[in-house]
Amino acid sequence: MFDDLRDLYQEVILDHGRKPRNFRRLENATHHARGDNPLCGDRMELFLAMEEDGKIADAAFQGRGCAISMASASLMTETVRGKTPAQARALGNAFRGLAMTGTCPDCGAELADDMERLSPLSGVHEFPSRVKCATLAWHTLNNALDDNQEDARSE
Amino acid sequence: MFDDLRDLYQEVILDHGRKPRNFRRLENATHHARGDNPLCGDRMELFLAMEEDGKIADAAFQGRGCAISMASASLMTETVRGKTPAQARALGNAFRGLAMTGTCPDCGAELADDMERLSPLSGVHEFPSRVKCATLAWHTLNNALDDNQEDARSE
Amino acid sequence: MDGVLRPGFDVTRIRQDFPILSAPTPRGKPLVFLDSGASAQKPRQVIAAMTRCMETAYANVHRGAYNLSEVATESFEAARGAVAKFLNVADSREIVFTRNSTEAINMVAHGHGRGVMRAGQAVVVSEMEHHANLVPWQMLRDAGRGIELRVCRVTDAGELDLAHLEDLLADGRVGLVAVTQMSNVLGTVVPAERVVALAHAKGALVLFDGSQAAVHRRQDLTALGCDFYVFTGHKLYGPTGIGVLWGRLALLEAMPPLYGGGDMISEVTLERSLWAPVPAKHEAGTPAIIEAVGLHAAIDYVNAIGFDAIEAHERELTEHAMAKLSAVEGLSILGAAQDRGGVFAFSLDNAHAHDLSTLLDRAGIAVRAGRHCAEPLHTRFGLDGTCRASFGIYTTIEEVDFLADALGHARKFFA
Amino acid sequence: MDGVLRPGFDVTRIRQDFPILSAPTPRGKPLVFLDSGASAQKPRQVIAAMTRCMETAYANVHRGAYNLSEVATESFEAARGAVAKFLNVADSREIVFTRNSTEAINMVAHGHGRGVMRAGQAVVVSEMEHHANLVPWQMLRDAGRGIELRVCRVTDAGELDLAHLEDLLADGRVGLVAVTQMSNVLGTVVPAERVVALAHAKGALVLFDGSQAAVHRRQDLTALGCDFYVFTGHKLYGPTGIGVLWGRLALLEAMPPLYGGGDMISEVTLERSLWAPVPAKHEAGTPAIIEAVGLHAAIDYVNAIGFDAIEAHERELTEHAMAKLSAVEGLSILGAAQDRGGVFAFSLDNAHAHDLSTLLDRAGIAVRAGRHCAEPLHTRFGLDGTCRASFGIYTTIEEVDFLADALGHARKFFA
Ligand SMILES: Cc1ncc(COP(=O)(O)O)c(C=O)c1O
Ligand SMILES: Cc1ncc(COP(=O)(O)O)c(C=O)c1O
Repeated sequence: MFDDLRDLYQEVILDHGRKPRNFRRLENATHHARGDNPLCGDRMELFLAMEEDGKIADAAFQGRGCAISMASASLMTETVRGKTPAQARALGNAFRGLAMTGTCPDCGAELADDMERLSPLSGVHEFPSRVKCATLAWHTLNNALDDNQEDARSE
Repeated sequence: MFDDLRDLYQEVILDHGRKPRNFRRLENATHHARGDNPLCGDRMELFLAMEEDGKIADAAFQGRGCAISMASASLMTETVRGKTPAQARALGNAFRGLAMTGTCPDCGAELADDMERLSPLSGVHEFPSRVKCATLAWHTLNNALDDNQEDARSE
Repeated sequence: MDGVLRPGFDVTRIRQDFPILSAPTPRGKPLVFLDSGASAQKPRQVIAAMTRCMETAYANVHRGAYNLSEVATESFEAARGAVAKFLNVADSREIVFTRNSTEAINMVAHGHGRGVMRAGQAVVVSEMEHHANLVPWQMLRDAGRGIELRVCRVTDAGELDLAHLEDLLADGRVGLVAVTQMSNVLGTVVPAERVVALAHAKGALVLFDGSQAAVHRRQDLTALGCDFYVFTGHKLYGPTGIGVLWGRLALLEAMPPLYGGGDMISEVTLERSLWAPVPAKHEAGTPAIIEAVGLHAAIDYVNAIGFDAIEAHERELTEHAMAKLSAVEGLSILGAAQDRGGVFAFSLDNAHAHDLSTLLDRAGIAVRAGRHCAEPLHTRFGLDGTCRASFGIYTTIEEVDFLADALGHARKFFA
Repeated sequence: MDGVLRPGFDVTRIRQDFPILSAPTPRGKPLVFLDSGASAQKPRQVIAAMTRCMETAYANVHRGAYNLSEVATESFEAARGAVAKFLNVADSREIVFTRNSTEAINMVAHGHGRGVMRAGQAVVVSEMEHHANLVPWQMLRDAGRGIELRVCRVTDAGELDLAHLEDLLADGRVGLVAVTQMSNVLGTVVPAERVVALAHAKGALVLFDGSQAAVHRRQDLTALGCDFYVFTGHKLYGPTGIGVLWGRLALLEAMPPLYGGGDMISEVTLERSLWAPVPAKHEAGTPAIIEAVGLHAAIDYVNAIGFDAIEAHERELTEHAMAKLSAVEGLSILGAAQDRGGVFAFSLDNAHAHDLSTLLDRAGIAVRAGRHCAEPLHTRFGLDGTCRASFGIYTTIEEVDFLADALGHARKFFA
């Protein structure tokens, strides 16, 4: 009945959605932010531990939400590790483009691997009201990097 | 161009509208009320002098308004003189019926003469927004008889 | 009247009145619209009435002395009369047109709450209120006027806890009980007469949020004896932009106006203004004329079907849905009130509400996902959100079956 | 887009877009509708857009995760975008949908006036305000918050007395100048840039009541530099039930919300609520969805004609009317501003305005009689009331001639 939804709910998504990776508090977090999607009730708390060299040493999150938002947060924490804030933000921008359009024509070679890993979420672009679920984690990441204490909102 | 409006603006109306009778303050007034039709800006002040026997000895008014409201007030002051409050109210009720429907099937013999005098105003029933102009004076009369200090309004 | 309905209830015939139900859809699947509780679809009679108004009888109201304006004023005021009859109240001056229920409740919270209630008094709401009947009272509480807000509990079955209501009323300081007459999440129909009796016995006024109830049950406010009542046009198959506040004449007269402007004054100088009589006093500015005409047509439409038929149809749907949905593995329905209407909030054990609604949408089924503007109720039941199916006069037994079937498939999809 | 208009201005073609102009009338006389200043008629493009919304794309907005709700949300938000473009402002979050101008002004009087302004500050209005832009400020003055109301004089020619405005601003205590951009009685177009310059020089914000101006002149708020702006849909050939408040983002954010309810909160517990970001914060409850779509169509419609053409047509009509009406014996026109639009209030020496409008109505001419919700202005000119003829894009030179002719006959009738 829902076979054509396998594009959106790929096995990776369902798996990360059910068993999100890095789903814990980070006791040694240096950065931290909350994210909130009031429409569907997704809520998350994101933790980052930065190295002395300014790179993201560790990323983890906690929260509740739909399969898309949980999977997106899970994949994000895996992907940003070892990145500088600037790299992480650039990746977030590229991902937002992917989530909204389904492709990322501007994604150069240096983003290719990471985008590949995030690509199972590209199906979301066909579901305008679900794009926010996929991008919430990345909005929250920006806020954490900004040390912004206001809740992130995916609009 | 406006010949069919001669029913509404009969010569009597235009005459009373231009030269209203009893258009003055009554220095010996025992009762008094204001009337107001906010939609068209008609405003009047009505004065009554009651006799010891409870009859209306004199009635007069001042104010500004359209031909219909001025003529109606003018004719009213002429008609209520010598009447008891109850008679004046009954006449007012009958007149409101006339203004709204154009006829007064229930007007018995005792009202016949007075209604005859007021009948030039019956044309107003075809102009729903003008009925209030014709009835304002009579609403104000009721308020004066009630000694009601609130402004009368023709609704 | 065009579109007079046959006596009895013919859902096929009714569906033909709603153009959207046969409009093309993105993937060609028939629309199974189960979100009428958020906003109902519009029958062609309503669309036609609005069109007719704009094409033949439109002008601003209350202002012009010319024929067209008189005609428009008559149809606008006829709508007010139709609403009064719909609620069975005698005096149509007690009907104030608003934008929606939300505005109507806020007007009471401002006009009565800030304008008439005194420090030390309390307002009672319940845990199952729509935000529209909660937030305005929180704002009143927080306005620094010494007005307290008390919240009546909801039982595990999703019913208003009347014993708790009695407790809350006991000290005689409650000025107003403002509760929903039918929950937009649980479907619970509140025992309104009991609430009025309890409140009045302790000197409290009663406001019912009839946003849901007025759509599903015949209303007789004269018999009910409440003091304020609100409903919203767009849920009653009418247009957006129009709602209703009913209040007892003396209460509406005592309320200071919230907005100033044209039509609501009888005299204006630069120094001061005199308010016009009720309801004009509470209707500043050009009202929603075309929408009032549309609401009138919507009322005529449901009246022509008749509430006996509407209630019977809904009872049948609700019982059927209860049976069918209970049988879906892993599905739990929120609330189990004795007296309930055609609104079902549910969760599936292995799917988030938002994911579930995306699946159902693919099957052509429109349900809402989230907290349905009733966040405290979800918190009370420990839920982040639910899906909600809500029925209208055009909902069929087959659609309910289709929903149950799709839910079964959805559970497998996420397994 | 259906109904694309030919370049240039073809009033015959435009009239065909307005069904009411050829609808049957009670006495068979063609409708000469000269009351567009009170409310304009609706072109079929607007009616069609509303119908299309209800027949194919209706659901509640911002709430559902299903396709139909997404479609409805998109068209609602597209309307917001169209309004932003219409006013030439960059950020559509600055557009708040209201019921009408009256509500928009009252929201500023409450939110900014009571919520942000401080005791000792003053608001300036003018003698030629519509009650909608006077009464809310009187209510603010009378709210016991120490806010003063100052009234800028109007010259005998019916222009804003800018020297007086400077005087009123001199002490630097004025927080807000709230004036009409075009008088609904005198037709006067206010020198808006000058007003902004004078006010800003003294630290005062500026609100323009654009209810009339937005219909007749192209608006560019970015160039104008005011701080708040309001207009109303039904005068712009759109539906009733929808109006617009524009305000600078920071101002809208600083304003506490007036109404609480659904859609305007981001988090609600029984204890407290968090407001949603602007504009949602100021749009509690289900908005006027169908009406926003209608307003969008109205904006598209006037844009397709183009303001160059609209302004040229109006200039022609206005000059013609000025010449023709001045020639009617016994007729006097209120005001003689240099810059004026197509609105004429007049009196005949031997007829009361109300009697006159009844006569004109018999000839099929719809004009308003009374004080046009501008009682202080009439008081200032020593008048009980006037008749007012106001033009729309469908008004013709022949209609103006017919009016002048009828006025001549009316004078004879009452002679
Ligand atoms: C200058 C002016 N301001 C405000 C208004 C009020 O508009 P609305 O009644 O749509 O709120 C009007 C129209 O009546 C007007 O002409
Ligand atoms: C119970 C209840 N109250 C109030 C409302 C608010 O209605 P509106 O958004 O039309 O003001 C709703 C609908 O959303 C509702 O279901």
